Amino acid sequence: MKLVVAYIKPERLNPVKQELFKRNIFKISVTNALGCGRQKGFVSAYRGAIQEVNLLKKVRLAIAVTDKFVDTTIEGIIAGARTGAIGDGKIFVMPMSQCVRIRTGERDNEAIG
Amino acid sequence: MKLVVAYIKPERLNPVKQELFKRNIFKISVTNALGCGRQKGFVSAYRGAIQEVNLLKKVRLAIAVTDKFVDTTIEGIIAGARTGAIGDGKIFVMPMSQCVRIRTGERDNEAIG
Amino acid sequence: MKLVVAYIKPERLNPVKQELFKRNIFKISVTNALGCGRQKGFVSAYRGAIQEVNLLKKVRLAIAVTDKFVDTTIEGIIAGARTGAIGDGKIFVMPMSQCVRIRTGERDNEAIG
Amino acid sequence: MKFRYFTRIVLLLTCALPLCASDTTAHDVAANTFMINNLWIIIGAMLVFLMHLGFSMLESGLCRIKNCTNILFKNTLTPAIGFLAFALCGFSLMFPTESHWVVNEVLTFSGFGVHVPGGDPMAYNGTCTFLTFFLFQGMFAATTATIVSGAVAERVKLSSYLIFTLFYVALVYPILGSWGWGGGWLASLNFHDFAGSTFVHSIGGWGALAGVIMLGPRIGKYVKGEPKALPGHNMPIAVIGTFCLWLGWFGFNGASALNADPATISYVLVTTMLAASAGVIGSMFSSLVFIKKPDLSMILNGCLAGLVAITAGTDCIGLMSSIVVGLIAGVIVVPAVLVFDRLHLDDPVGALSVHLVNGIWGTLAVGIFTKEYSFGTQLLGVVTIGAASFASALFLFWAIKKVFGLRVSEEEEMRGLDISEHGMEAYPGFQFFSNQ
Amino acid sequence: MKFRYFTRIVLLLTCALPLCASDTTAHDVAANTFMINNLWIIIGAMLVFLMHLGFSMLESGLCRIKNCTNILFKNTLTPAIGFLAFALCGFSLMFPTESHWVVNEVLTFSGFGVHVPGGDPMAYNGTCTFLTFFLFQGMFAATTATIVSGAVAERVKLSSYLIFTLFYVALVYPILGSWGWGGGWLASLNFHDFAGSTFVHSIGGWGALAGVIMLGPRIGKYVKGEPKALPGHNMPIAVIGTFCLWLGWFGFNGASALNADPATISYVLVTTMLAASAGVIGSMFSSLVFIKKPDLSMILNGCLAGLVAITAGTDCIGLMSSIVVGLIAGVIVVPAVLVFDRLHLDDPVGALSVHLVNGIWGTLAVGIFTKEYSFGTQLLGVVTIGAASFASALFLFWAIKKVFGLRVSEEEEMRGLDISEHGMEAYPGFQFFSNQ
Amino acid sequence: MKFRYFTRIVLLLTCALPLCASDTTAHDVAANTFMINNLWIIIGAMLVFLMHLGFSMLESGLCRIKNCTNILFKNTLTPAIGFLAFALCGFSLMFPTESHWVVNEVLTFSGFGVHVPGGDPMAYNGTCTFLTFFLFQGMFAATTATIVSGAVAERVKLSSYLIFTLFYVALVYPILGSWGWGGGWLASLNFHDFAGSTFVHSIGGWGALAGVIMLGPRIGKYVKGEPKALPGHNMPIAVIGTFCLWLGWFGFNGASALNADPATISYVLVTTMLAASAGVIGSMFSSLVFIKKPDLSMILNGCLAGLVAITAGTDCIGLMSSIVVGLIAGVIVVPAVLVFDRLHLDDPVGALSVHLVNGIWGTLAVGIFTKEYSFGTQLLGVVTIGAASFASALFLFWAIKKVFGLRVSEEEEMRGLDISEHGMEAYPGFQFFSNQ
Ligand SMILES: Nc1ncnc2c1ncn2[C@@H]1O[C@H](COP(=O)(O)OP(=O)(O)O)[C@@H](O)[C@H]1O
Ligand SMILES: Nc1ncnc2c1ncn2[C@@H]1O[C@H](COP(=O)(O)OP(=O)(O)O)[C@@H](O)[C@H]1O
Ligand SMILES: Nc1ncnc2c1ncn2[C@@H]1O[C@H](COP(=O)(O)OP(=O)(O)O)[C@@H](O)[C@H]1O
Repeated sequence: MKLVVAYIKPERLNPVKQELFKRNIFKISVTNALGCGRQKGFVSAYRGAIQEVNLLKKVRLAIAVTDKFVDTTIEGIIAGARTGAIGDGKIFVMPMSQCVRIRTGERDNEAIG
Repeated sequence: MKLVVAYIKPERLNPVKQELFKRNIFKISVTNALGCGRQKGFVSAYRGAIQEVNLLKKVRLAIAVTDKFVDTTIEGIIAGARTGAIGDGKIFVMPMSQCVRIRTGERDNEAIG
Repeated sequence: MKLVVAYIKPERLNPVKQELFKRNIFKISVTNALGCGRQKGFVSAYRGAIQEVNLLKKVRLAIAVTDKFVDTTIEGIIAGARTGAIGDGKIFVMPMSQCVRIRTGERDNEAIG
Repeated sequence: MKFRYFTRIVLLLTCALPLCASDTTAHDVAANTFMINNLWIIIGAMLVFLMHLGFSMLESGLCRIKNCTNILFKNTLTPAIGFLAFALCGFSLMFPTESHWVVNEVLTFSGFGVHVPGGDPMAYNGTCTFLTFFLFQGMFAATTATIVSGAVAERVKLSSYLIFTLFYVALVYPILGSWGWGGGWLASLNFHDFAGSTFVHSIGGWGALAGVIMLGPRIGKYVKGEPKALPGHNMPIAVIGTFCLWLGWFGFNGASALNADPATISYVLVTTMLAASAGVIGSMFSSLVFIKKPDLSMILNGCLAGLVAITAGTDCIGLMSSIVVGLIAGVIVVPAVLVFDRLHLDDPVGALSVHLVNGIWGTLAVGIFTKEYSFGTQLLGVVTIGAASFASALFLFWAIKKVFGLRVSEEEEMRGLDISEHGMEAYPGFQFFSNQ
Repeated sequence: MKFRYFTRIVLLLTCALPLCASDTTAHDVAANTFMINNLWIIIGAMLVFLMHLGFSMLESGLCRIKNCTNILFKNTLTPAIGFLAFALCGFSLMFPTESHWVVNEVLTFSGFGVHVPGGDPMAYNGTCTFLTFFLFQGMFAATTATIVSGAVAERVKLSSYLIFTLFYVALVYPILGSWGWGGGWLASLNFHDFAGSTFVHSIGGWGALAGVIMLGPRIGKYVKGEPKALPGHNMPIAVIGTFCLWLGWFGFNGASALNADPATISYVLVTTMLAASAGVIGSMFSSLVFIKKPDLSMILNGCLAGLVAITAGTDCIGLMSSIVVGLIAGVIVVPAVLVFDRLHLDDPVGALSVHLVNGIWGTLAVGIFTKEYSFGTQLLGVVTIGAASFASALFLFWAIKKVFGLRVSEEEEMRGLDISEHGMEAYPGFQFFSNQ
Repeated sequence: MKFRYFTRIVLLLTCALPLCASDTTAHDVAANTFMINNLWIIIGAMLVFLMHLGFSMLESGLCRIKNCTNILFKNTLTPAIGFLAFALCGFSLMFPTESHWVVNEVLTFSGFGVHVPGGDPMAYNGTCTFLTFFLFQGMFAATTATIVSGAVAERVKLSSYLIFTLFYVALVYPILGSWGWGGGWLASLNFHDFAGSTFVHSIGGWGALAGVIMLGPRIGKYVKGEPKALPGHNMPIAVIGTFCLWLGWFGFNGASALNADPATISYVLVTTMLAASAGVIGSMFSSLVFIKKPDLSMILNGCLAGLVAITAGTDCIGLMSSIVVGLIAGVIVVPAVLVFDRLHLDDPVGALSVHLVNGIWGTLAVGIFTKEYSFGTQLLGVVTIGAASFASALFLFWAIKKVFGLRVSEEEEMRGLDISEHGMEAYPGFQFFSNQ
């Protein structure tokens, strides 16, 4: 099993969700995040004083999937999140050793979906 | 070492904390999250217009533990979070290769607790 | 590749960012978090009633790096975050099996930086 | 039709001037006095209206995010229901027409609906038209229900609260009010409650107490008997609320003179301002002593405590004494909050400590700080009005509980009334921790 | 120079007193009446000013976080631009000097700038000084533009909106207003719009409709033809806004009498309060029926709907009828919102349903509920003013679109106008989900 | 005791009417004039009170989340402490009883506590009762301290600020005020400051400057000499604050006439409104020029700048000139903010640029735009009052620093004053980034 984590642009969340739904991936967890990357942020001003905004608003997705779903998931995320502009974000895939459904106590493959 | 990550219902946070404390697990990190799963959300309305709320409020726990504590941790989370209703959440266990305490620079088993 | 996750004190975020920048680590994702650890929180009061604040404000950093950068990253975080007081936080390093840049579809080492 | 109006009025005036007979003039002078008095009472009514905004903000600010929309909804409906209920029924239960009583000095009723007496508008009571008086009284009436609203917040069913409001404003408040302000038996005994420490604030406070008892505390408020903090979610709006109340009180007390006599209204406004200021200071020190820190919500309560306390005697308590009255009110509001909390009477906004405790204190203070009014009579008023309003409120809540239920389900309460009663959030888009 | 003033005035007074000739006295009595009337209109002007705070809060509360600063900016500028534009041009287009018309009863103009007529201040219109009248009218004028502001929010370019405001307040509102309040042809036909259901609210509402049509809906509002919810981000400030409007309306309607006659102003305030209360109640039930839940934003709209509707006939509609007028206004505002939504007329705050629909309803209600005014004339006024204001607004928006563009770019809209137009956030530090 | 009152008054009136002697009538006419004047000043006092809500919201909105409760606490205490301090000591230092001076035209004192002069209330100053005057002045006094509050926010110790307020309002403001409004030497020189550009705003502004200098900038404000942005956390409440101040200013300026003379008060309100509007417009353009974007917080400052500037000459500056005065005020407020920032004078809310700079500009503008008052005298007033208030404030802050310390510890400042001084948050439950 893998945990697929992605940082994407906030306004791409809905398209990503739709693309994942199309691919039968319905279970997602989402967190608010800020990111700093190649897209280096901008210098703003408030009352004339400099304000370096180098943490841009992002959204973090976490999706636990069985190994064979990893590629579909990545593909779905890319399909929804890619705009081609800098700052589209990253996907990180991490090994996961256990998965438990709290409600039933089911484990691993039974619990993941 | 493992990182135990759990997405639970927000109102179960306090019970979970208590169950973990009982089991001598005192160190937890918590993040606000939204989740979508089998509990498919609801269709609400604002001024008569449709509002599909399919991201429900959840809380994300992250608990780093040594391997032998993994089961106790899972059990504690389940004890606190289970209501039996859909949406109780999931627990994901991920391998962790290092752990460092920033204050002292201690590593791994010394740092984790 | 590894995902370095750190929970630090919010006011140390800027120093940490600077220390990482010095070490040529520019890509970071940040999330708001609450933590409970040795720094056991405090008992406050509102209108005379007890309010146990045992979840303190923390910030969660996630930095994906190639294996050889792991130590530099840890060192940078420590340089920026250490105050010597309890509650400075923890660093967790997790194995990462894939990394994808959404914009280009590049993978792994090409995608990480 | 603005501009056209003028010409007519100019004509009227120019016609009127040449007459100049001193009879006419004397009448015109009286008409001017009447206009000024009337204007001040109109202004007072608008200021009392502002208090509804004050209550809305104070109460929603001191409750949790998840119930904020619900409180706003209740507080927007309260003046609407309150005013209509008072207009269509309450007024006629409160103010006897031509001194006619059904039961002498205890019960009056002159029918449902608004009945504007005919004839010269100046004849009604000499300082304002019937409708001005009606407007002012209607604004007052609705405040009584609002006081209850804060105390029962975060767990009461919307519909049940609205039904309670309807009956409390249409029946209980006016009948009890008629005993004093309608010229009933308490007035005959020389009971003095200038602007409503008893008739508005205590009646509201007793209603609140009944509600708190019948509902029980919010889930999570008492854990193993210990009171826990459930902090209010928005301090700036709580402060907006307090300032609106403070400002509105100048109309509440000032226009209760029912005339704009310079000596009276300036006296009333100064004592009001002194007592409120002293209440703030008193509660700051009290907060430092009792809870070891300067709690903002406590000085907001302290300010209101001072205002409630001076309300009964704002026209007759000495200037220095008004500082004392306010100071004491501010000092006692803090331990009062703590005591109610220890008694497991869960009152999210401190309505009991502010309106009930200080409504009583203020009414008694008239007996203590003035010569004209006896402490005994003041106490009698406190006790009888208290007993009657508490009993009525208990009965109302009991009846509503039987018929409709009073409290939302545990699940709804945990989820918050905003989602469960209204299907909407107060701050969509904002992120907050929702584990409380 | 405070204290010094007194002595002079005291001298003046003590000089004046001994004369005591009844001529002098009669004049003084009239001067007092004048002072009171003038004072009430001044108070009215201040209350109308408060409505600008009301609109700011209601509109920003009912929009999304990312456009909040922008709305606040527009609403702070609106009274400033509106008042100056009206002062320097509009006033002279609205109120003929010495009944002088350029085109009889259709167009008047007496030059740019503020021209204070000389002579006795009491001569201007008998109840207030020229400048008091001017202040009151200036405050009114700016509200018309504010109505548009809410409907076009979240997508209109700041500069384009400001230019629209400038022309609408400097030209359209005053010319149309002169037909009624300036004593023009509608006034001659006995068209009755006491405080502006038509002249303020409908003109504003038609402007809003033109804006909504020219701009199109917000991105994401209609997905495959289905209206989607884009919830307002801050309910407490929306409630603050509504209460400020409600309170301000007492001045809007009350001081439109242009005198402080006790019978008139108390009547006006009571009908205003009754209609607003009934609007709240009506919209609550309507909301329960049409959208199956008690929607807070709907009862805020309902309250304002009742107020808009009573505005035309607040002086002449019966007390019970005013409840009916308000109730109907509250009931129809909810389906009106739904219908506009189905028509893909995207109006974030419900300005069309409140000001346009109920401006029309209120004007017609005068013809229905009173004997003095004919339904036909009322309808004629609604149609002609409607056609003229809608056409002018369409033309204005069209011209601005040609020259400057009306709408921000898609990217700017997605990012939010706060960042893209102002480079700042409304709530720095707060975390919110920004995927809407 | 409402209803009972009537009957008595009706009796009084009906007794009074038949007399009809023209002596009596003349007296009654004067009594009516007195009532109206008194009423307007009462209204003015309430409007000035509203400014305290304005300051609370503006200041808390323009500061960071972590200090919000603290600012609200300070601003709730300020009117309380200010009013009591002025009542018990300041008033008697400001207004000489029967023109009695301790040091001629420089220092007066008639004892601690409130001493209501006996005799005919109309005898005190001919337009209002002693207590009305007292109330109005008391409300004014407290605003001076509030101005300081904003400038020293986010780092000053609560207790030290409160002590400063106490002395500034009890001693400094009244003594300096007596030179002008008490009829002292500046008044004798025909120095003109109608409603307080100098006596309120400059005195407050100089106090703020002293505070800013003694405290130093907030941590993180200047990094390597460069000013950094520490954005205010809540724009809607900053706008609420500004509108409350704007509205309150109509009372501040209007009732400073100390009578309700229609010509005077309408003139004052119109110039006030024109200058505020022009200030908004001026600062918008200035903001576009100097900082290349329409900054909301700058137009809020611009609005207040226009208001501060017109305050001195609101009764005598021409209508068109008042637009110019406001426009210039709005234009200069933006570079003023930038200059203070470059000078490392850290003023979170722009109090120096608004109150100090424009208090001076407004006072001088009287000398420029009118014939009656000389520029030289105006300048003399600016300089002497400036020197005296700045020196006193510096001394006060220095003394408090010695005895109690002025500033919270670095750790407390980083954590935020809400937690460290009050142990509570302003928005419990909301999530925000707390790394600033
Ligand atoms: N190595 C990394 N570790 C953690 N987060 C990253 C990393 N690289 C990118 N991110 C996240 O992805 C976001 C987009 O990355 P960025 O470099 O700006 O764009 P792109 O991937 O299109 O070049 C960042 O804001 C950050 O949140
Ligand atoms: N595969 C998954 N990946 C990420 N998060 C998940 C996954 N499955 C469940 N979750 C999280 O757990 C929450 C509860 O899951 P849900 O399927 O609704 O209930 P249950 O586990 O009781 O069937 C979801 O809202 C989501 O936050
Ligand atoms: N085992 C753990 N699992 C998850 N988070 C942890 C763990 N240990 C520490 N943390 C995080 O680190 C923060 C600081 O830890 P704490 O024990 O208080 O200080 P220190 O590491 O200096 O002893 C905690 O608030 C929590 O967010």
